[in-house]
Amino acid sequence: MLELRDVQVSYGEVRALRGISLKVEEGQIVTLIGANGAGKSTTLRTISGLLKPTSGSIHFDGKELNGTEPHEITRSGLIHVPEGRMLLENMTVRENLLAGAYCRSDKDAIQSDLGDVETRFPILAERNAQKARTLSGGERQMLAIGRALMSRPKLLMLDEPSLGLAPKLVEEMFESVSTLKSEGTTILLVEQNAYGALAVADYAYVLRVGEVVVEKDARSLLTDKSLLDAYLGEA
Amino acid sequence: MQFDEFFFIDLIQTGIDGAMLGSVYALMAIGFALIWGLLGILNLAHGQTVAFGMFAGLVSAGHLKLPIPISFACAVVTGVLVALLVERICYRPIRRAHELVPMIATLGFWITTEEILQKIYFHMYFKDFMPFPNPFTMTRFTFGEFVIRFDYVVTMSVAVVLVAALYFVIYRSRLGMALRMVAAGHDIAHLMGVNVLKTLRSAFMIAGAFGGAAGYLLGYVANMANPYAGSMATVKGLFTMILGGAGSIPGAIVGGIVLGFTELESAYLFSFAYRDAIAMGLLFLLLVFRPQGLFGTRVEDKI
Amino acid sequence: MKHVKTLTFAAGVSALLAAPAMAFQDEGTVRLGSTEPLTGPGAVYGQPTIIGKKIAIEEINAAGGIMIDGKKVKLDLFSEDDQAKPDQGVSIFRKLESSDDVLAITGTIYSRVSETMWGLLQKKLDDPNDTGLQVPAMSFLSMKAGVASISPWAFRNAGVECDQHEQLIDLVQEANGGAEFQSVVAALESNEAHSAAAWRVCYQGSLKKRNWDTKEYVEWFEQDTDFSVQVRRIRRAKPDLFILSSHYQANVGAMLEMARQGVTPKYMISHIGADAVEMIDLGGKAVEGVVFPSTAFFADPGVKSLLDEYSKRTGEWYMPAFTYLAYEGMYLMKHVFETAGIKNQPDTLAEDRRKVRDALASLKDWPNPMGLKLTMGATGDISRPYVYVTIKDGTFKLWWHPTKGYMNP
Amino acid sequence: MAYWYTVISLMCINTILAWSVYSSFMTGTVSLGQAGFFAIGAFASASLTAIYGWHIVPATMMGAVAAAIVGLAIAIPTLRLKGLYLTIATVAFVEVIRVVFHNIKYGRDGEFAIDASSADARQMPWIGPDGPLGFRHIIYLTEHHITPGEYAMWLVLLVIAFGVYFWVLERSRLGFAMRAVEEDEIAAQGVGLSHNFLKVFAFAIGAAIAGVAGSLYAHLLTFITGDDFNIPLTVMMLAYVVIGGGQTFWGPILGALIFTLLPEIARETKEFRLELFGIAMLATMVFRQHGLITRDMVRRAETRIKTAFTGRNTIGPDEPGAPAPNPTKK
Repeated sequence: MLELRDVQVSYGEVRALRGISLKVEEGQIVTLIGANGAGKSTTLRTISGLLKPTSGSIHFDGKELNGTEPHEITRSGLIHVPEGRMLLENMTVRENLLAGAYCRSDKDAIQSDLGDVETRFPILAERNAQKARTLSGGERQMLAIGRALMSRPKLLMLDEPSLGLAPKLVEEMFESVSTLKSEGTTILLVEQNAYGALAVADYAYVLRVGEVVVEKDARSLLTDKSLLDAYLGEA
Repeated sequence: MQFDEFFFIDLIQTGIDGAMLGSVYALMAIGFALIWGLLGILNLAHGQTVAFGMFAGLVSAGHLKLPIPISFACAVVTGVLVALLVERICYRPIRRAHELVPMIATLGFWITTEEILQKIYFHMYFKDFMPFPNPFTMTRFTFGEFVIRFDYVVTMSVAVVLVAALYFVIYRSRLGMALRMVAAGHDIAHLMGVNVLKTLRSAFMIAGAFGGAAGYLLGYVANMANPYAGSMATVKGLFTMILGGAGSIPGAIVGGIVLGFTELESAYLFSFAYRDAIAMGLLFLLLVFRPQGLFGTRVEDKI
Repeated sequence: MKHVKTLTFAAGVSALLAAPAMAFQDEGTVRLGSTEPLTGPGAVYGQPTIIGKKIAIEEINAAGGIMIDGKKVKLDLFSEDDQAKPDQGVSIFRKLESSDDVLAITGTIYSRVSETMWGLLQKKLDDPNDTGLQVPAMSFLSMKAGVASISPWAFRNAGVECDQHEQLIDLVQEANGGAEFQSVVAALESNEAHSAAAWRVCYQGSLKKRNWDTKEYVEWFEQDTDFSVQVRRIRRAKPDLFILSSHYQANVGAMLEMARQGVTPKYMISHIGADAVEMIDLGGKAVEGVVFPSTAFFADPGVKSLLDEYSKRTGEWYMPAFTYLAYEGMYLMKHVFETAGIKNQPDTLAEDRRKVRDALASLKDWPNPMGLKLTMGATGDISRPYVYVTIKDGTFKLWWHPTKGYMNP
Repeated sequence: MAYWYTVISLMCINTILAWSVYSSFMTGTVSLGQAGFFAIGAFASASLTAIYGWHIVPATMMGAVAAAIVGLAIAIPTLRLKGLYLTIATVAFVEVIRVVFHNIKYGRDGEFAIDASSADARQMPWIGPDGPLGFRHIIYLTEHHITPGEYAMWLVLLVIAFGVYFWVLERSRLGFAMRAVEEDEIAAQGVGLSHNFLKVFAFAIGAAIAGVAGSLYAHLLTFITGDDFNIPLTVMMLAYVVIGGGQTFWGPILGALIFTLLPEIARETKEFRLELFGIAMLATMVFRQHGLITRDMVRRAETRIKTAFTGRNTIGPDEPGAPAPNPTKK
């Protein structure tokens, strides 16, 4: 469904990605793990079009994405939930959710999806008139995911969804990621919490300094503790 | 200032006049606030939408004798066109550069177009100050001791209608949703599927419409049109915007009224000569003690 | 080493410009410098001025030119644009003085710029310790009081502003039946140097001399659009004499507000800045009745031919007084060049400039194109008869004329 | 020739002004307040020479000190403002200074040979600022027989001196620290100086430099008024830096030189001078977003000069200079 072939990205003179190739098949959860600064977020930002690759190609749904504007990529169903959630802080929870459906024009379906999201995350229904900036960390994460769901993603890219959450919430979060998968959403998950991610993922890529150093079935990687320690430190 | 039987009457009357005058400042500041809020740049060419709007009003109402609503529309359309030109030349090609780069580019646009406009006036009229049609210049409403100029009422009403329309657009339309997302950040707007460039162009168009309208109304209340109105509008609009809270539209409106009020009241109460220094000194202190302006609760609190 | 390169470049350019001066008398011309704002906001004053100069020069040259040292030579105008900016003014004043080797420099319009240019001139004549420039300079406007007194080399033909106001106040009092005014109110456009100087130096002096106090005094700025505060105070003072030391732009705004508030002083007087057709265009009925001095009334029969030519070139029915002053100034320079006894040779330039200065300083009873006699005063200002003009029935009308007396009081 | 000396003098003054903006620009502070310091320097030093008969050099120094003191007073409270907020605060300062100098009067009576019988001579020659009438008779140069050529030469020497200051500064630890403040305020603390100190220091130095320029300007023009020091002027000073390039001290020189010389060269185009000026400004920004001179260009030129002198290629590992200061927006 999504394929990156030898994608390279530079910030000025700094090479952030030194040739990344990866594949996400439909219905899978694929995870990108690696230490801080390994290039995980950069990869996602490149896929969603916020950064322009200096070379290499990105294919999504059979189409090449190179040179496509970010908003067009979003409209084609590739939804990126960025790190730190990037909520629309001054808008209400309800408005945030509706913003997720910005690209859609089917009003009735939007309303029913809104209902779905609010049943999935009841706290969002409770807080629907509150400004996003007043939410707690867990609520923010729910809002970010709910908002992404409002755009009916074909492929959902989650950047560090467990970051800054209490351990109990982390667990809940990984559960809801599995639920999403079971409902048929393809997910590309970027995580520093490697064990959590590998537990729910089908396939995994390990990044280090802008390169894929290992790619493997998630289950087998999870059991290969020495390999993980070698690349992720104490992660 | 004299403490006599008229002191309080004049104090209040001055306040009323100041607030009315401030509504024009507010209109000029909204365009600035919109562009700052969305792009984080100072659009020094914004005043030129005012100057060209005023000129379009002069030509259409004064020269071609078109009815007032049509010539007002001409002014607004001209403002929009100028703003589009600014977007095309001074913003789009350099949008990824440092924020000072578009600012200096708009300075170049300002210098060039002011000179061109002055030549147009000069070739058309051999003058730079032209009478701006205002059939109601002498009409006033009297309420006991107080009077209100009819043209100020018109200006205030147009300002209120335009601001209401702007609020409707921002909070009730798809474009408004896009604008608010862009204000929250360009990246996040991209990720929500917003065509940021197109939205910014719409923002420039809205700013231009406000500029054109402000130009018309400025000519209307002053009874004169001149090619230098843009410079005045740039300076006043800028100060107004900062006073209210940079990038904040309610701030721009309140800032305009406060600036008009402060100017006239400080002229009345303290000193004519130091009037501007008082207003600017207050602005300076405000910035030091409350950098978010009168209205902004936080610096990020845009639109 | 960019700046070194630029220096050599600048030196190179200047070497080009300072090509060996031709022999003036032999090239058949006499060089006259001219500086006006031809671009920028000042151009609306500069353009009518340069038109006045050009009409005069074309007439002079068509009639054969100027008789210098027994030979007819043409008047050659070296015209520069100062953009009404002082720093530009300084550099081109030096350019005209040193690179172009002109005999005298005429201009500029704005007092602010004239003052800077003339600040370069020698302050004390014949003082070898004073190395200021020694070139006669003459402005045809620069009304700000005291500008020409900066240097013995600086002159104006616009008249002595204080004399105008002194005379106008006398005339107004006379028109009022000689009675003293009960309530004198003054307004000053305080960010405009000319208006500020007129108020401080002339009006205040005249009022003090008569022991008159202003009952109310207000200030406004040139770019103001709201005059309600000031006019309210004027209204409270119930003025019978209102002095507007202010230019047309603010005058019109204030007088419109006065009309709105129903303030009708018995007499309103203003200075040369009210002498603009925009007063009528912009102010309409509201400005009627204001009286202001003028050096040359455009409808005067004496300037008829100039007005016709000016109208032909610009399509305007009205000619500003300073166009006439520029025109007259060219004839004045012709007269001075012809009578100063100059040689008009490159090597006599310094002597010639001094002779021209002396001739200007000792000008006496020179009949100008309008047939009036002009005499140079000690401060470098020409004292001349003034007319007083008022606005009535949507046009300018003579109010008082030196020979005809009151006309539209 | 005197014409070109005057143009050169103006170029030097504008270069110094551009550097005064650049000084705080190095630490990422965009000041639009330089016209205020320019005015303070001009009025202070002109008062000292014209009213009290000081020598021009100490007078200029005092002008710079006065500007620096006011600069400190402005910098300390406004420091916590970010980005363009600080810029706007400095604009407000310019307006206040302009209005103040437009209204103050002090000085002494002068003696010039004017016939006091004329009505105009009620205006006694007044030496010192005189409200809206301005400050006349700043005639130090003619009184002391300093010709335009000599003055231009002194100004060029002064520009070279300031150039050396910036050249040394940019290669010093202090300079790196200042750049680090621009790039990342936390990194600057590594050199042991607080970034607040560096910012205030750079701002005050910038104010002092503007004060020097003010003194030079006042003596060149002989007449100043408060209204000269207005917002368009202050924006132009910033434009010199942005157009020339704010990465190295060479940029402001070029910006100031070009935009002082352009109106002079463009005299031939007569009435289209201002349009040309504005378009040149616009085009520079559109086509050269980092300004005309970038740090890379300077580095390359330096390498080439070194190679030419030593005959061998001396390119070593990259200098630890700050990365190109062109943060992509947001």
